[in-house]
Amino acid sequence: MSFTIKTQSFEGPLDLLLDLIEKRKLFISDISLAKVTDDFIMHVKQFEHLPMGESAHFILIASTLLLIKSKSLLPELALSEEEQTDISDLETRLKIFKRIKEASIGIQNLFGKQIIFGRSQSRIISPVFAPSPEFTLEKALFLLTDLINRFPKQETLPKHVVRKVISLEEMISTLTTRITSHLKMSFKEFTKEHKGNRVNVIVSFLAMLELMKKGILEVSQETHFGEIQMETKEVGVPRY
Amino acid sequence: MEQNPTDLPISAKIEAVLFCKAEPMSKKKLSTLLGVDESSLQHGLETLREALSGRGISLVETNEDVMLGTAKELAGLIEQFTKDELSENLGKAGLETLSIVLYQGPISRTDIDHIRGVNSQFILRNLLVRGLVERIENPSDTRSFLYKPSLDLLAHLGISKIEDLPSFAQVRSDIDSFKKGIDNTNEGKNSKN
Amino acid sequence: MEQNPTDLPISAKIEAVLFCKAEPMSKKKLSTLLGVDESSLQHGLETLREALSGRGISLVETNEDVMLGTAKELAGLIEQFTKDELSENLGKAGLETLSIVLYQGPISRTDIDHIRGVNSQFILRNLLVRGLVERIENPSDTRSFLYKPSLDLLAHLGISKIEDLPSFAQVRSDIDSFKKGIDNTNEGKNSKN
Repeated sequence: MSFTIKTQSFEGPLDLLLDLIEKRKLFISDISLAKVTDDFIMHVKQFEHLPMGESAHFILIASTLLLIKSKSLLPELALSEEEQTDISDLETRLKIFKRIKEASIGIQNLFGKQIIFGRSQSRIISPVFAPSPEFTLEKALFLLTDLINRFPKQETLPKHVVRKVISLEEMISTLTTRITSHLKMSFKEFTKEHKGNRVNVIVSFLAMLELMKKGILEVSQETHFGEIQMETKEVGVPRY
Repeated sequence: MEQNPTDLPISAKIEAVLFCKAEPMSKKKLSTLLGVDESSLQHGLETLREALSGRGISLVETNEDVMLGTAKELAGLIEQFTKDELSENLGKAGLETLSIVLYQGPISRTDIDHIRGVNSQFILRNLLVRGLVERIENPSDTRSFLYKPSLDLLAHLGISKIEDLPSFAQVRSDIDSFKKGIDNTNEGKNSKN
Repeated sequence: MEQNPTDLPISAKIEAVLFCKAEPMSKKKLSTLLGVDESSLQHGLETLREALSGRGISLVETNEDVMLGTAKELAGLIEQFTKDELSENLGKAGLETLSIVLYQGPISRTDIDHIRGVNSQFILRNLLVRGLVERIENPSDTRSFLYKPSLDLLAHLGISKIEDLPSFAQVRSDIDSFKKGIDNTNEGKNSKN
């Protein structure tokens, strides 16, 4: 796995995701998204040092990818309507983003190449004093106060993004419950060493999914739940 | 002047006023000044556009505004004595955002953020300051804005109206069908394989 | 472009240069710029004069100089247009820009643009024409200007010194701290993108 790509070269999670898909010469679909989920999360791991504002957008996409991956590994997993919407919404957004990126090549080729120049402003101006009755001192102060209040603030993260990111662990734990209900496996054991680190929780979860996929095959043969944990320990947690 | 039997056609009047104004002018203002309705004005603009073909000056137009500029073929000549204030490199984020505004504008910041997957607040502000993008009040929500390409941006791309952008109609219809969940592009056909 | 077989004729080049220049130009300079001799230039000027007949702009020529102007038949229209421009309301953008110049002047256009978050080029021009602001050479950059309120405006507002403006100190410090912020962080970061 390559870690040489600098974080700065991606303008956002969709940019990264699209790049991963295109590198594998895949088309945008739930199948290709499931395939690049691990890669995506490996990249997101590098952004852990970024402020909440910037990493939140990546985590949000990671959570949707997690759903897609879970569904692809465990087709019997039933997704809620909201989860389905998140998945198809991500595909749509990626397709639109891709189309825009393609179009932007054409824009880049035109930009500044054959400029239509306007008329220069003549340097000589003979002003005619023409005040506007609307302009008063009160108006000036009002407009400036309004302007000052509207000055952009640093990193304003929309509330819904914060809410979704914060509920990421909840989502994973619900997913775990749903998947392991018949396997009696505790996800907590899997993740306790990564407490408080969202990306590592995702990584652990993915690892568990992989193991479970293998585990399920065993289950179907022996239907002895206890042995699964033994089996997974032998296989070991994949090292990311 | 109005009584003059040898009165010049409306296209000539438009040309004279735009020449004098030397900057973008709203079509609304122009039609008020000339005392004609919107469709006569648009007709006059078309006549002027034809009259200017092959000439040294050309017409640049958005839905709302119009201005006169030099012919794009002569950019090299004009550059010899005029400085170009806008050509500073756009960067990846700027180019992406500009393309969204060009192909999808007028568009809200929320929608731009949604397409890019990141916060576009500062990059949009940068484009506004450079005069490449303009904002207008959002008719469906007066507390927010919609962003659209400026006349200067079109002029800078050497196109005289937005429809002249490469694959303009195609890109728009592709994006519309993505939004509707219909995928008629190769993307859709191949992904099913 | 110079190698382009569909290159525009010399008359079109003259038209573009004079349009863009917006001031009289000596024929000598023009022929040097276009890389043609005097007689070709004169021939191009004749062609242009014919092409402009019946249009809104026309060629004005002395022995040495040449420039573009509006058609003389449209003098009445242009006069009306100029009058309208002066009596027009300033609009929110104009009022906002004027307020900034009032409280922050002398101030550069770049600073005004950054404070407003949009481009102010055309608005400043309008304020200059209306005698509401004046421009002075920027002592730290002779290629640019600083803008300040005109004496006429101050007298009109009944202000004898800038410090008498309502909440002057507060507004200035609020804006200055924002300016400092963009210089250090956001704008700098984004302009690299």
